[in-house]
Amino acid sequence: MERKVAIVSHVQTKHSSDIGMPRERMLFNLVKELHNKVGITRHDVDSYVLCSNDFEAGRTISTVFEDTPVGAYMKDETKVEMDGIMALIYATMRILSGQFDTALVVANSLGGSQFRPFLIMEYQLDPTFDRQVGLINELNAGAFQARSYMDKYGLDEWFLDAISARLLRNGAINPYALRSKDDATPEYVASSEYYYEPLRKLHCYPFSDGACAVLLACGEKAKELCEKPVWIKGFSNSLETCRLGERELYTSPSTKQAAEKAYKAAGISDPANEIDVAEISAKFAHQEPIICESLGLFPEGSAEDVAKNDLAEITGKMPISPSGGGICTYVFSAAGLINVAQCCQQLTGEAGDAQVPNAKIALAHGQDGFCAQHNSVVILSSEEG
Amino acid sequence: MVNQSEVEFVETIVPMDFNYNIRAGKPIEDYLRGMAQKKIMGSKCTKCGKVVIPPRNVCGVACGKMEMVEVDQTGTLQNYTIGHVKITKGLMEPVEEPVVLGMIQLDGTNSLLVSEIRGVDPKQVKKGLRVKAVWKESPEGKFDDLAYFELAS
Amino acid sequence: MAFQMGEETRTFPITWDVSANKYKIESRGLRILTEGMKDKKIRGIRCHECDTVYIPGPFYCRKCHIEIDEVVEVKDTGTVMSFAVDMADIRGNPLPEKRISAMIKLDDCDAWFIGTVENMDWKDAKVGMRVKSIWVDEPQGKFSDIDHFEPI
Amino acid sequence: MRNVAIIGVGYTPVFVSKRIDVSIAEMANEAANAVFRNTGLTIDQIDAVVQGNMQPFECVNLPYLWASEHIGAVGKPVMRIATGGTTGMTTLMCAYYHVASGLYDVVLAVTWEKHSDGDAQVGLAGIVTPEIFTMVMHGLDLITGRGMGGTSGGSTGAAAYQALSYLHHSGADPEHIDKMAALERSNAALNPYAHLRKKTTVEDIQATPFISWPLRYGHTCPTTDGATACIVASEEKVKELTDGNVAWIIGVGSCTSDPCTANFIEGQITDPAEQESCRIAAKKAYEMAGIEDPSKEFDMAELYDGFAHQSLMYAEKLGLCKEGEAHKLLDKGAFNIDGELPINASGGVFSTNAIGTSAMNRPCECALQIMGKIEGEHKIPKKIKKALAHGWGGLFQYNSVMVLSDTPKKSS
Repeated sequence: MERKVAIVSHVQTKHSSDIGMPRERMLFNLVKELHNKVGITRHDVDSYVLCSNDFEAGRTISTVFEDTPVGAYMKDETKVEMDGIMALIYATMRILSGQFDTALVVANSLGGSQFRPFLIMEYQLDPTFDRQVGLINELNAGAFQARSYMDKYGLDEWFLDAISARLLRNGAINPYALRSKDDATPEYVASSEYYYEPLRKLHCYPFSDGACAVLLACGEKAKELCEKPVWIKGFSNSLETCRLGERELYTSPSTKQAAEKAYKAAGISDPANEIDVAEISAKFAHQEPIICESLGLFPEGSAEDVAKNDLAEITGKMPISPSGGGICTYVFSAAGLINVAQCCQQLTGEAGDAQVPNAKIALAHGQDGFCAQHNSVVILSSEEG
Repeated sequence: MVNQSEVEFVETIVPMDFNYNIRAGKPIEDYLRGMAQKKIMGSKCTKCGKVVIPPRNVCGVACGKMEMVEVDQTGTLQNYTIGHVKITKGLMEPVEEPVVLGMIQLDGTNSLLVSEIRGVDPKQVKKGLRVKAVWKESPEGKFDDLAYFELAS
Repeated sequence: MAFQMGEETRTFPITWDVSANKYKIESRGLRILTEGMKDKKIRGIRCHECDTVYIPGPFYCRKCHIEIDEVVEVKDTGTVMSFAVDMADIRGNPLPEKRISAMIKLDDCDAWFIGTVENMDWKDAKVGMRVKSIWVDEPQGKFSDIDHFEPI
Repeated sequence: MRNVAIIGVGYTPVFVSKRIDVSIAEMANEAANAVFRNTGLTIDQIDAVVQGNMQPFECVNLPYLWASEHIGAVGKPVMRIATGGTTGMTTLMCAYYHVASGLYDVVLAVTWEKHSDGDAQVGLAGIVTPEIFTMVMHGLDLITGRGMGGTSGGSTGAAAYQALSYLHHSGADPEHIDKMAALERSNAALNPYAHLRKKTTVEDIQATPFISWPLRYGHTCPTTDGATACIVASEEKVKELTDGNVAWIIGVGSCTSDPCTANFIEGQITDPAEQESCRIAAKKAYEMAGIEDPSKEFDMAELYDGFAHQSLMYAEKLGLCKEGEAHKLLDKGAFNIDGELPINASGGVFSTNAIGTSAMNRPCECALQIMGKIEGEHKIPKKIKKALAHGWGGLFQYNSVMVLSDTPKKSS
């Protein structure tokens, strides 16, 4: 990369199961908050990359009424219809090309109050087979994935409870989180009801309303606009087949492929030691170890050890999702971008009680599809390097 | 920030749904014709030899063309879950009796087929069980002609 | 290079359940407009920065990107900025009656509203012609309180 | 800035109203195969894949998750773009930025739409359904359309306002729309990848009924099933993988205004025929491409015209001629395939509209003309050095512009 790209600022809503306002108002407020924080107006932004989903919005071309509230009137604008982290990746490429100096990435969803996320997921199935057969849904697919991991490494359900408990406790110190419990224990999680065994209610993501905006700029511009830019050091993404029956669900080859490229770009050779904190988009408790292991942050099949030794705690050796992750908040279309925002807080020392001491390099992850079919990885650093 | 209570909005419901007719394509058409004859059709890659269900005409762009093959109706349970809920039109509701769903590797195939497993106590379900297909009495060339799987004796 | 289409394959019905959505629509501008119509008044919102008057009033000005809330009353006469004469439905089936539906810019505002223009031959309709609102006798605070527009 | 070129284009074998034989993913596969056949490349040489379509037309959410297997994207970086009518061009632009960023060298873009799997009118109505129902809650009479706040004629009705406003400001007559329509349909008759392929006269167009005066049934585009694939590459890879006969993307620009039709709730303040966002997008693309006088420098243009008047309107907005001049040039025959500035030699969106592909087929047609690889008799007889492609969409608010050339820009 000849040019450098950094995150100038980021804002997110207080995520909620019902944010109590129309989408346009939510976006307008969000972007105005960012403008005020940085001290700019909409005219200081060259390019807008939006991210939302037509089926969640219940509207063909979900962005037709989103452009003007985010300030894109008479501006360059485009939409990535995937997880929000992909919009950040696209915006970064646009700046790298040299054509734009600044880009605002905005992702949002009213999946908590306006629509039914399970239905959004049903629409993702192969309409000529799985959607017709009608047996697969997001929860039982997740259960298959959890079972696959347990069978592969001979684990019982305890590690799921432990992961959810840790995340719920983390959620309690994240002011933006939707679900949280400051004294959550594995036993507490295990007392929630089963959906599809081995998955219980508290192993699954809650439906969230919310939005996130991230302002990117080329290096020089970023330094002008803020004191502590967060540098984008590397990113990539990859995809697996949509056929659940043809995937090794206990692992995530697409995450591995994406991570390899992102690490290479960022000059990371030993991720477990070099990365200080990671925000993982896990919609279910078991996805966290599957993704972390494919990222090379933990050894394969180590979920139980990680939990027993508190390795993934904020104070642990490899803090994972200090924000509470997908178990506390999962904003469809924006989850990955929110992870980026959370990482930025860590790198600029603004994470409050969730602060990982001396965090310098962070990893944000985003996913799409059943059982994390598509995975994206972004490496961020507090140092320009 | 605007105070949430100051925001005035209406909640609008659109009292209609939009209907579509998705074209099946040849491999799925053949799969359903197979169903009518109580056959399970998969496709086999002419290059790498992989046999998969649901059938398709290409094994990814990188590999070969696929041809239709009939596959065995007996297989091994490789993965399972016990459902205490069901999801209808995106809404979750409890089920009266737990449902066993399995991912079955039919003999000779390289993919797993998701199906309901009946006639087995949920507590006894485990990986490696041998199961066989059970058909509706008069198949009509529909997906649910293959009704469920049961333990193979 | 004639292309031979393959054998027909079946179709599956699927649905986009838009009825499952609970759309949240900002409604202050709509309320101000329709409430005013009860008294045969048309009210919009003005941007205090650029003076654009919107009807129905949004909560923000999209040019200035600021919050706006100044309620203003506009006239019920206006100018036809463009129009169309509906003659057939979207699939080409003729409508029983031709209908002039016009984009009308009411005096003192910047917003274009679609309204039906009656009491004139469609062949005489022109961009730029002046029209006035014809109200129903007993307005109820609804869009239908203006029955139609007529040329002045 | 890195130079980027289109090195190959692949279409589905036909663009027709109903592909009864294949599924959506299989149709996308046909286009991917075609581009590999045409370029001699294999999927292994592709670094990343960008996909685009308008998902509510087929009711498959994030269809890249399903279709990627059919276009060889598994195991590769994938991006999905959706921006309404401009989706095709913004998808290609995304592929362009993949390469221009310096991160990728060879990128495949695939777009598709299979309208027969759904109902295009439903898909379009889906843009503003909640707003319409909110209006109904406030007393709008949806059946008679009388009074204030009426709705009429779906997208044709909305386009009719635009058409009339354009006619009023330009001084063109409704007959000029007939003439443009006949020209484009006749061009389409020469293009094997066009959908409506019938040589058409002005009289044929005038024999069709008016839907919303001034627009006739014969002024509207069809709904089409089809897919398009395109490969873009960096300058180094062009040297390595091709004989150098490629089409360079030397300028890109896109812009959005506000919804200038059917903005029932927030109030519509923009003339749908104003299209300021088109001027801004064009200005950006021209600056980047070093175009000083667009009315002289282009050898052809492919404009996005869902309705026949839009070719004339956008020719003016894009600066191909002065305001109010397009219909005069049309009368002089300048827009004919053998004219000074052939417009929509392919027959345009007006003759073939698989929406996701429509805005990508514009630059693809330009590229094929530049490379001299046009299959069919719509080949423009002169050498094409610079070509202009345009895309339009949303509630009349999105515009995207791409400038293509037979030579790369001098590296800066």
